[in-house]
Amino acid sequence: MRNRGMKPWLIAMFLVLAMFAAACAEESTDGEDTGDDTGTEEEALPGEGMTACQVTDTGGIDDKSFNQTAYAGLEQAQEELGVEAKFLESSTPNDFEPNINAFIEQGCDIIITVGFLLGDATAAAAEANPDQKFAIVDVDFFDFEKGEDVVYDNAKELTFQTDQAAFLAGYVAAGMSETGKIGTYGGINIPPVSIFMNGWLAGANYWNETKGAAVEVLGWDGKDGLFTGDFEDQDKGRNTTESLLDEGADVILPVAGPVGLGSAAALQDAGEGSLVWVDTDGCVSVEEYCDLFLTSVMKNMNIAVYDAIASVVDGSFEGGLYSGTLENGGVGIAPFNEFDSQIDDTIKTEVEELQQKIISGEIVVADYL
Amino acid sequence: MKVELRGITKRFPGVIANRNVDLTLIEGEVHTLLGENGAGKSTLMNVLFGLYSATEGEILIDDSPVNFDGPNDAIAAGIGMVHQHFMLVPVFTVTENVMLGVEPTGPLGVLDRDQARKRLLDLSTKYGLEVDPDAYVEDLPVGVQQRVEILKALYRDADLLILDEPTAVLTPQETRDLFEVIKTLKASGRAIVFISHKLKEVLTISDRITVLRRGEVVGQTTPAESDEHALATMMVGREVSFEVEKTPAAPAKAMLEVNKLSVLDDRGQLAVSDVSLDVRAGEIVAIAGVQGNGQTELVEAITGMRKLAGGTVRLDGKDVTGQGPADMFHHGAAHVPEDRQKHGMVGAFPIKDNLVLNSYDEKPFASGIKVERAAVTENAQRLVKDFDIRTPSIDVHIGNLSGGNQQKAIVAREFSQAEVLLIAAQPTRGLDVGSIQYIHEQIVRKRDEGCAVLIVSSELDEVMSLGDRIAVMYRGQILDVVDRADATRDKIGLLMAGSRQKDATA
Amino acid sequence: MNDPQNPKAKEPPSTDVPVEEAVAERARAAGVATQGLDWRNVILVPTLALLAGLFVGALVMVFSDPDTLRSWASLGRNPGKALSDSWTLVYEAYSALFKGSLGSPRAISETIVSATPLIFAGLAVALAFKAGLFNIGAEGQLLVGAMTSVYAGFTFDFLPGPVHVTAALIAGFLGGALWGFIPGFLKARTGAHEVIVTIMLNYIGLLFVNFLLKSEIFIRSGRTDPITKPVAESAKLPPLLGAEYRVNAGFLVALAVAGAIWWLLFRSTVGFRFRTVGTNPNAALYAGMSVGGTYILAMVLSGGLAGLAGASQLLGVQYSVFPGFSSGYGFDAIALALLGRTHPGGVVMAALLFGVLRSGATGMQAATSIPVDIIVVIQALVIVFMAAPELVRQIFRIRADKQAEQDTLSASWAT
Amino acid sequence: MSTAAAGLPGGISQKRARVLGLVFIALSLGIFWWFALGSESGLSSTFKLSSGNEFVTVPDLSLPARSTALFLGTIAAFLGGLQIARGFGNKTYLVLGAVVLCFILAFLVWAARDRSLNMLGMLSSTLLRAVPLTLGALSGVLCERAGVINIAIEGMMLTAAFTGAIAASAIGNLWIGLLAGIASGALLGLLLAVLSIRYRVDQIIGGTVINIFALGLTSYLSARVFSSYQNLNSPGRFSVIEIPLLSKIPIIGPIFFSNNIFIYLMYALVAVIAFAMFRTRWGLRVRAVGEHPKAADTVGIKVLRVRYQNVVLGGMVAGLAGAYFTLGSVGRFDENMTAGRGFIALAAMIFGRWHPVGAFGAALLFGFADSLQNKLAILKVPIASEFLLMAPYLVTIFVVAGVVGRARPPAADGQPYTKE
Repeated sequence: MRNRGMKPWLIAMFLVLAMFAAACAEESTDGEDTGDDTGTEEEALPGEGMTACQVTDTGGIDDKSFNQTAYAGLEQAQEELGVEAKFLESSTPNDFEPNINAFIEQGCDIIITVGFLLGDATAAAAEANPDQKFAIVDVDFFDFEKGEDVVYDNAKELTFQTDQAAFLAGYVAAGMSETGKIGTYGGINIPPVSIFMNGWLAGANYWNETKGAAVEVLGWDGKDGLFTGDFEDQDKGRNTTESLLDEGADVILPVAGPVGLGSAAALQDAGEGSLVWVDTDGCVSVEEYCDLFLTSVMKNMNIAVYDAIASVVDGSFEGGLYSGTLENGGVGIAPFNEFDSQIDDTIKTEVEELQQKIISGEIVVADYL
Repeated sequence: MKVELRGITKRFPGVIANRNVDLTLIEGEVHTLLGENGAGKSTLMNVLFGLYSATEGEILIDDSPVNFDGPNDAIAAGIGMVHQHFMLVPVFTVTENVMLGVEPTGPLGVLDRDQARKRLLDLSTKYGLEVDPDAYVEDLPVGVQQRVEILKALYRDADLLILDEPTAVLTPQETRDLFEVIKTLKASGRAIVFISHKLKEVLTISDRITVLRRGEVVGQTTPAESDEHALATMMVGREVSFEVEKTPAAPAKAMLEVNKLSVLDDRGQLAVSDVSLDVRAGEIVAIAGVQGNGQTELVEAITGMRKLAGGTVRLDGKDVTGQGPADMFHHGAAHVPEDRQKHGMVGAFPIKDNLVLNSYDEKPFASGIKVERAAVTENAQRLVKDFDIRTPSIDVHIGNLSGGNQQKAIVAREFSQAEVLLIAAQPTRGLDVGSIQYIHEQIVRKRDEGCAVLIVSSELDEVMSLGDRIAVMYRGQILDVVDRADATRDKIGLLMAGSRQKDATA
Repeated sequence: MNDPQNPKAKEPPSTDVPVEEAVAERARAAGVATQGLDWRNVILVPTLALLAGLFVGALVMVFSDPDTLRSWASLGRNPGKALSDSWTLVYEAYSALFKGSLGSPRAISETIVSATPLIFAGLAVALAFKAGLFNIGAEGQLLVGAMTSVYAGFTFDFLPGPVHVTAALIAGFLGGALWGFIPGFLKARTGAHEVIVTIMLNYIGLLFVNFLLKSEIFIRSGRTDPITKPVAESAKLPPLLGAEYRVNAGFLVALAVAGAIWWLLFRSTVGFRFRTVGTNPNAALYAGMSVGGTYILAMVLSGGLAGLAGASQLLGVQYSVFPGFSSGYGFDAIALALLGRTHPGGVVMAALLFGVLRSGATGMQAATSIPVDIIVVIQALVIVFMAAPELVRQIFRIRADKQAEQDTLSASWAT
Repeated sequence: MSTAAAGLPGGISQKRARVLGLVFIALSLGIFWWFALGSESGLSSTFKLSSGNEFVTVPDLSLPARSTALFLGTIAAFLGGLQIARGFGNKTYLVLGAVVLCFILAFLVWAARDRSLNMLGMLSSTLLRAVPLTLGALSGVLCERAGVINIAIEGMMLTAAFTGAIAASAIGNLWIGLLAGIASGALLGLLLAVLSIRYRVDQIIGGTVINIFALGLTSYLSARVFSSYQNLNSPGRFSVIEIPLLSKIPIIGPIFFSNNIFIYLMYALVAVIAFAMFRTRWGLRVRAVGEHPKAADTVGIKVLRVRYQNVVLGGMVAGLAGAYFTLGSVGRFDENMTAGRGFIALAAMIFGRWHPVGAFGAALLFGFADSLQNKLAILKVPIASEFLLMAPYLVTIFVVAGVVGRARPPAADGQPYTKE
């Protein structure tokens, strides 16, 4: 009896293990040629021996969007500069501070914290460790109590005027909408999210103003709107998107990292509508849904992050604000890819013109909210 | 059909329940297993029914050995058992209960209720076991539930029917009805095993009697060759006197006055209606009655464990209606509960804590919210000595003691605290004769100290030997209160069956 | 519970005596077994459970590491390599884990910081356990407690330091207590099963807090994302080793509270009542204890302790509440209560152990890139082994102890 | 309750009936106050009822907001009055449903005033939201009817979502993924069964452990595996199957018959389990085991085997529910993606009184609350979505507290069975 009782439990345990082992082992043969080629070139790269470390927000490193784009910058630096890239995932906001501290202990040359929510933790760490270099994505340090901007010499603030690019996308979407309704939703109502939605709304408004049309934006009114509450629950993204489709929106901008994949699934099943992806060109990061992407509002974090690392490598690092704009290529819209043929040339030209007008300051996004 | 048990021994970890038991059961015969609580009767029958497997020995049916791997095999071999605690699913109908396990089915395992219902009705008519096949079991009175149990066995074509203490829950009238059914079954060629410790019943119904003591067969006899006294001696193993030595009562003023008390049971039905009763200092009032006639609810209501639906309770002249157990305790009332494991003790606590279970927050055991551990220990040492509780230490968990010693511990706690009133419900249930005698002595001693004592018992013998006055409960009412001097077994028995005094004397 | 058909009701079984005699026999065999601390029960089983957990955790690590798997795949060619690779992987991971949690003053400080809210939360669950209640709602109680605490923390800033901290802690206690009161009250009055009610209240609490986070009262000025105003300086728990380390006075409060709970449970009449109600509510009723009242009090205290967990985290570490403030402390708490055998001392030890795992896991991931979630796996395994001591005994072939008392909590949902 | 009369069985339910009647009146007043007075007169609410794909296109339904609300409020008030005056006996719950429906409809009319609302879309999204809840609740029904409490539904779903995704991606076949998901659910079911039956671990603790274990393991493995092998997390999804003809029926078609395989499996399972549980030998025995295991044992039913079998079956159904997330809904696994729906499923099971059909109904109600909150944000209704999301949890508390009538679980639910 004694030993017989053990069996089902052990079998269960081992079956689980075996299953995963099988799944992983099988893939590991595929992955071999891509995974193992570091260190083949022996030529010394400038960043050899340095480490660049990324702390993610709660979305995970493989979110096809936010964290992943930033990490692409690290990987590029690893490849081109020879620095070692590392990352720590934060599963909850309570992990931010320990994760940053763990990297400080590890002696990282630069710590890149990705996300607005890491702002407080990064500011505290930057203040406490003046010798440690930081770069933070999406945060412009600001002291609300004193009402003044804050700058740390050891922290680079990488921000992006994504509303400029979203403005263009909103304009195109308004032009492409057949129902006269376009939609958007966000993960959490925080500035780096709502700035997309502002641009989207402003672009549609601009379309209405110049064309005398009445395209309605569902899910965002310039202050509040539709939010899923996190950057994780894709099923909720799907649900939200279905609601938008039901109410007639046919071009949708999800600003919620991987949650947007739920939108793609919803659209695919519904067989209607199109999406505008964010952060990176959707046709590159989520190829399988390329036929759904009208375009993407690109927030080139990878470039900014790479530049920050490069500046550490060549010693030119300095703290302060970097703002990605249409002008400096920090933001932009992706090619229309599979939709290219469906879009009127007039719209394409208008977008070109708009882009120039925004760069020149003739059009200010906020004016059209 | 002939069933033989040969050399059956059943061991549980650390204890032998049956030792080398031989038993032969033949058709057309009522074979009684007689023995004290714990003599191993039920265990033996559970072995025969396939619920336990015997450690040693074999079972033969019609001279060929069989091996039962579970009740299924026993049922298939034609053995049916009516358990002491009914094995019926309360939320199922009678039909569903009867067919459970041997369901007639159509394609895909779909139940054929009609077929089962028809067969059930046939059996019910044939043996005079009247039931409504579509009633839910939980709505049926116990007597009818027992009929369902018997039908369940018959439905499975049982040739051998084991009835485990079937009369414990029946009134004398219902018992007579049951005996009629048993006779019919016997006449139809079935073998019956009748388990009991009630000597009179045994002598009435049996064809053959086997007596078990401490797991062993100590004798076999027939009603013709034996009598109550001989059976009792065989059962206990020595001369027993059922008489409790006591002097005539010297009742003083009424300590407990219950007036027009009504109580609901757990299902919201009226379990006690309009009961009035008083118990005087220095006397023992015994409440007799078949269990389930509201005694439990009555005691729980008096001791404050159950809400009253109406009426008043006065203790030592004070109105204590609606007060909780703690208040009753403060007024000097003590209570030995009916179910000691459920209510009387916390099995996982050491003896010393159990001995202050209801006085833990009183001086000297507590000051403020601090427990005075020295006082608790001192109290335990004293009580263990005074009441002869056999335990290696006062730190042993009470759950590890034998039933008799557990009951002694509860008696010790309550008797040492009773000042005005002592209530003891089924004080000797499940105990061996030695413990029974000891507890009876203590009860009488308490009376002689001037305490008012209220006993509830479904054992007629106990009621007769302890009570100075005997109150009989039937269907939630007290039919009559009889002085011991005027009480006879017949009179009390008839009252227990619900006949009023005037009918009884007629 | 009064259903006569209920097999759990401890009516005298039909086979009364054999069982009783068996019990008596066992008592005799046990000799003078005491209620005191049986070392086998208190130390050995948890230790073995932990070892078993770490071992299975190691297996999971080995079988999910692509490189090690490859060497296992070529086991035939080079059997030694598979084993040595596995050993290296596990050794590196666990040594990074322990270095990350105990290897430096900062690491130790972080370990204590992680352990502090766990002590409170573990005590919360353990206390309820003792009264026979399974409080799965520590998570929600913690959040609500954090909310009330943060409110006190940024509102009563006119109070002097020590008073303000105390007030904020008490506010946290009260908030959690309020959230604990609801299931206690419902259980006492209607018999609603506390497991269901507390699970539901976790979600209600979370949603309610999310709502409050966006409200005018709580939201930090200038922010649109849900985050509360920070607590005032005077409400912060003072650091123990200077501002450089995060370890703060919350730890001392936790130890003191653990001591107080121990006294309450084992030396006071309140604890006697809790334990009686917890092991045999029928006997408690018979002995004149108010069972319902005890449920309410136990849940209020339990919720309060969970609230303190939130308050200590808030006032000592985070200083404001935001979504995701409580990251599964409530579930850890269940593990802690089991691992600590529902004894306050055990809970403190277990919380420190979990603190080691939690804070070390970050270092482990940074050094070996093994994801931190492995510690959740280990924790779950440890509870499995703790909850099924028989399993541990079978694996390690040790004798059962004689007077084990098994808490049984699962009764029907609606009784 | 000091007199015997008040305590009589009839008295209690009569009192409850009165209270319920008052609740109805209160709801009707709510309708008048918020929804009728809250709608400016002259506005109308438009409900879209067609997807344009049916035989006949149903025209949009346009209702005058205020008078519709007044009408619905009057019905609710009338029913409330009747309830107080004479009660509805065993039809009380139907009436309760009707009043709640009036309230919800009035609310929708108010919310959609001067706007349009795609009713069809909302109903079909309700059904979709209900899929994992229903399947999870069925898992609970299977286990608890046999007397084993299963609060590990959440963990089983999460694990199955993960295994389904990884197996379907690795092998490139969705059906294999589905089977793998079901198998992993069965495995965890077996684990729960072994813990609670063999080792007699408290069932709630056992379930909690499985939940923690599943969350930890899937998070760990997804972080470990998916970060380096992203192609292992792209299983694809089951596509929509339109049932010929049926899917073309107006209103009903697009809601019920134009969905993916999971919905149809859900219909089938609800029907099959309901039938099997109450009409077959298997069901009778399972229920006997859950109500009175000892009685079942004495008639030769293998109690432990039935429990093992049912818990494993329950695990499989929970596994199906989990696979829905990755293979039916989004086509990708993410940490903790079940997000507590296993617990709502548990609530649905209780709300549905341990009956498959009841559980389905409850799941629909919860799904409705879920899909409604998105609509409200789009319609810019000034009600915090948090409160809407709370509704299922609050309802569950009311149910277990017996406010809406006491649910009665299987008598032996949660109790280990030993044969001595």
